[in-house]
Amino acid sequence: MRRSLACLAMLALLVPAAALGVGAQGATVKIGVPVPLSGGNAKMGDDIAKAATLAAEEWNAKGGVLGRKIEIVSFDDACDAQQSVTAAHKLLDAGVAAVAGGYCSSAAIPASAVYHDAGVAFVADASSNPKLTDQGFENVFRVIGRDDQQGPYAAGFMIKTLKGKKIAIVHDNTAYAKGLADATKAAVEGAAGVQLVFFDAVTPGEKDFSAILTKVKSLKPDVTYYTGYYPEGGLIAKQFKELGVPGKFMAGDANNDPTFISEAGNASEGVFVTSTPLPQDQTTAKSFIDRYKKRWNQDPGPYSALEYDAVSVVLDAIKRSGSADRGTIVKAIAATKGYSGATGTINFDMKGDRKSVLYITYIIKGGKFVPYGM
Amino acid sequence: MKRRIARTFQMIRLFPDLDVDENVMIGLHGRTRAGTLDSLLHTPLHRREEAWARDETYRWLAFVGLEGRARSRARELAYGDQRRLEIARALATAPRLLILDEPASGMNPAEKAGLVQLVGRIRDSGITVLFIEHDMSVVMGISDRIIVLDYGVQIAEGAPDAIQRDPRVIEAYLGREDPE
Amino acid sequence: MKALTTQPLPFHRLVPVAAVVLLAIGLPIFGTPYLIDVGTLVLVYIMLGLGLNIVVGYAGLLDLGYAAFFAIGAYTTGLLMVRYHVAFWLTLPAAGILTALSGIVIGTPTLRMRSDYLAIVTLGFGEIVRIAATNFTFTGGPEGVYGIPHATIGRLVLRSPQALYWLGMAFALVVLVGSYNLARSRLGRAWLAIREDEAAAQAAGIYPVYYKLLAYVLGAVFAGVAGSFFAVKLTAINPSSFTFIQSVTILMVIILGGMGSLPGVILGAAVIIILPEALRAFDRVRMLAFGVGLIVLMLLRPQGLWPSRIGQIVKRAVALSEARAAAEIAAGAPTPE
Amino acid sequence: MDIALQQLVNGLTVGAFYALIALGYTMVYGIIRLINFAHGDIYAAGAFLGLSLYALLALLHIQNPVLTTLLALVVSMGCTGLLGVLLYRIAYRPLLHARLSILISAIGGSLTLEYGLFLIYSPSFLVYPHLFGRAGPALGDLAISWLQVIIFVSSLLLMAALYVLVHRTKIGMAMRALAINQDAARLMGIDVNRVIASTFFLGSTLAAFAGVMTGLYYSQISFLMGFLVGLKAFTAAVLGGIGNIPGAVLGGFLLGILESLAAGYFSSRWKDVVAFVILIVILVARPRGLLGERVVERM
Repeated sequence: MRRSLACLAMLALLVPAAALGVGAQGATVKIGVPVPLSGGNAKMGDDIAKAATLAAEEWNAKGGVLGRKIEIVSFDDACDAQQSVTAAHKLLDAGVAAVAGGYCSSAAIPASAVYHDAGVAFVADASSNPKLTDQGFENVFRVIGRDDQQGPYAAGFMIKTLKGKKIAIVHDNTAYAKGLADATKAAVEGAAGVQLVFFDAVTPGEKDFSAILTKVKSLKPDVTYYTGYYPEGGLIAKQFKELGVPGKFMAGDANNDPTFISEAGNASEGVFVTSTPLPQDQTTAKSFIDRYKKRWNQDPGPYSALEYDAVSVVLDAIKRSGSADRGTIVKAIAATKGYSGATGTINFDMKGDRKSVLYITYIIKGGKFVPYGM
Repeated sequence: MKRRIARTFQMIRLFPDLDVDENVMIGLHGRTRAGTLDSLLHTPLHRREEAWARDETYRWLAFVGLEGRARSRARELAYGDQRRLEIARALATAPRLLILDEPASGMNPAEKAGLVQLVGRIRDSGITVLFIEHDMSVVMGISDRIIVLDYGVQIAEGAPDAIQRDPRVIEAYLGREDPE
Repeated sequence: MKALTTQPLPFHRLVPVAAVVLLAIGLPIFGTPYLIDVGTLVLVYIMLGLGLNIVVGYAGLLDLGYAAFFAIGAYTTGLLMVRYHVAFWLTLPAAGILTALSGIVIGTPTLRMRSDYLAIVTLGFGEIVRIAATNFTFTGGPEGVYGIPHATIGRLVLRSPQALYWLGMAFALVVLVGSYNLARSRLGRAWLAIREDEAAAQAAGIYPVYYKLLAYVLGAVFAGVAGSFFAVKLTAINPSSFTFIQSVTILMVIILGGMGSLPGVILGAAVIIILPEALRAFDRVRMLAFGVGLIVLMLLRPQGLWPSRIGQIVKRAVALSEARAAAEIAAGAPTPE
Repeated sequence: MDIALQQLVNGLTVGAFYALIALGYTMVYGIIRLINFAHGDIYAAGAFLGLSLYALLALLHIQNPVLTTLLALVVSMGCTGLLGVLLYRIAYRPLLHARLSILISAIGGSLTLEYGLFLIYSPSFLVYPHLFGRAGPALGDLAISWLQVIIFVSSLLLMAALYVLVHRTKIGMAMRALAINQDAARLMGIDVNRVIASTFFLGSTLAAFAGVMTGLYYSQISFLMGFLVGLKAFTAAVLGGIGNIPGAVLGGFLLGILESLAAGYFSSRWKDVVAFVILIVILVARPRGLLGERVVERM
């Protein structure tokens, strides 16, 4: 008898799951937003989901799209391959017209195959690993630049502007950071008279990087470039100074977060960060920041503006094509011409990558990200 | 098992939570050949062996007089029956030599008598039984040959009645008779 | 694990079995793709749970690095299909052989260790495999292997959620029948005997190290098969799917369900996958609720949801061997190794 | 040579944290044979409680860095100790005789603590006040801060105190008795539950100390910070011989140094592999860890 009870308990668990799965198919246009809401990247996911909600609310205030209200459906993908696939199916079940979001490349790549099979447009906001669009899926787009665009830019900056002759690269063995590190490495190795003296990875979640930095120190690099995420980035910048590693410290675009500065404290002064321009440095984004702050009573995250644009590009495509049909949306997004978003003008190339992505370098001065050379 | 020796333990070591018949079947392990694939797929070989093992198990249970208790948990048996079960498990390995380590310890006189009778039948079935025991009624009742050890040193060897008269054995057992 | 006779199921046990069967068949017919995907994931965890059950449930060896075998299976299939265009079905034996070999490699030097040390060594092995997959170039590094083709039967491409579900179901059934048979066989009895009392098992002619190793190898092969299926289901695999957390999740499946019990594994897999999914609606408190739920479940049913006799045997065997050992220590006698 | 010395300093710092946390694992394991998966999260909770204290003291305008730090340490250690006892009471005590179920309960406890911190504090990383500069003893090229020295010395003192407590006091004797034979200890009139609870209290206290020190030294804390360190500390405890207090300390420092050397002379990407391979080799050669006593096998 106890066993049948146990079994009934299982059925009872299934029932709410089934009820959740069958979302009401109302007259709203649904946009799927898969983001990490648990795990170490939960903060980024939160910032992204808020930007998506803001975009939807603004469109709704103007009457929605095709006369229908817009609804954001966001699910936790935990930056995990398996969970992102499940979340993708769940978004499809919920009847989303298109998907705009994703944060970690490692989660976005497997999920993109599910969206591809379903013929749903997927506009990635922050997944910059080249492989996402190299798969040749016609439904995949991204509003962020590719790691292999940022890599050569970073290499060029280190070699030309910072006059680096000996360069060290540190990544964290995530799909994003390794991609950026590889692209930078290739560019550095291709340059004459420049030597790549160090290339290795740290483990995400650790706090002590003195061992690897001691080794870097012994190699006396002119510039050390860290391509991972800011939680470790701030610590590395701090320990870099504490150990007295010579040369300059530079970090990739996942480090343009205020927490990087508060973590590293004084050690963050003079650190360079390569990035697409932050919202506050783009005239186009000024009003976005104000609206975001007003709505959420906090500063936007580094990828909030990109997500805002990803959602907007989708809605714009629906508006232009006059249809919320999944296939039509894919074609309409591909045909996007000079959409003027919070992060600047958006056009897509054949692969679905954003054309002419601008990278700039920031230097941290007085506890703030200041565009370098401006 | 190659040398075909089986033993029981001084403190009974059954598989107390398994059934009586399962205990004996485990003893048949070395006499069955079914491999991993046979076990995974339950091949004809496996089925044949299982049927044979079942028959063999019941044969030995009957031999020691436990045929009625096959489906009980081993831990539920009385002490003497547990000892019989342990012997049945040892016999199931088809030994030529069976070593019983103090089989009578903790038994009441009726159980001891049953044990003597059982050991006799084992011997009659052609299996050599070596048992370590200090209960004289059991030792004298059944042994063909006795070796007496005192602190690890052999002090006597021979037939029961010879041993019974051996002064060194008597001394070891009862102490020296102090001449007054 | 009634070895000698099989009795017909009593009615009160037939009902839940029938319910599960109906649900398993009805899901792909009436369910939405999302529900089918969740169902397929449950099947993956059933395979993994059944495999680990051989190691932990049958042979009584605590393994905290089981995801390593899962990874080896998934990578074998993924790499062979993507790099060398081998058909899915041909990658299965390769995955089986490789996982079996790795089971031997990790098992041989470690099986004489105490179970808790075995746990940390297997944990280390799991981490080694994951880090190696992250660092090697041929495994695709942190990006892993992507663009894995779907499995095909003749000209039928198994890509829809339904098709994947049925493929997973077929795999899970094979694994289920295999482990059911194992339990009711000479091997099953040997494991049972070793776990209950190693010395007595040895006296009965069972060589413990061999059978422990065999449990390891069979468990590894089961995980390898699950991994192969996982690769064609997900079409993209990367090291983050094979973390320590994954190993722990699989362990949770069998302990939650009730150790050694096949229905328990099925139930455990369902709970471990469905509970967090059902809680997905609660976003922020999801993981907290899951954690609290685990504690509450264990407090209410420490023997698991659907315990088997084996589970109870293990518990008692531990108590027994402790009492015995304590008595021996107290008596100053050496502990038999 | 300089580099080797520097790596040694790096390793000793990391090792001190591993050792402090490993002690909690080893004590709990020694006494109730539980791999307390939630112990790493207890360490995280200690760090967060410490941060709350700093915030509170700042509100009260108590600015003296030494005073605030001492207060933060004492309060965080006390509260975290009680948290450990609470965890034991709720999640472990009813399951003491179900060895595997208690493991799942520990995993549940770990998730509960992690996501409790997530909800109460922040999904993001929090930053400790930068109270102590990076000044240190002048030793040529060697980079070493006073904070590192303090961490190293104070953790050694704490470990020594623990050793004395376990070997020279009544409660310590009760703990050791319990570790050998719980039933016999109970028959001798030892209040088993109280002794187990105090073990949890002590282990959690040490973890809290490590947590606050982590905040001060590395400046960054997060709700998931306990996971990886917990895993390493558990490894260290096994390396030294689980259940053995000096063993946990030795294992912690050894693991820290090994990792530093592996990262410095081999590759940081492979350092965990190196650590685990050495662990396996040691366990194959010495199946009970470096200082492990012969413990009774449990099947």
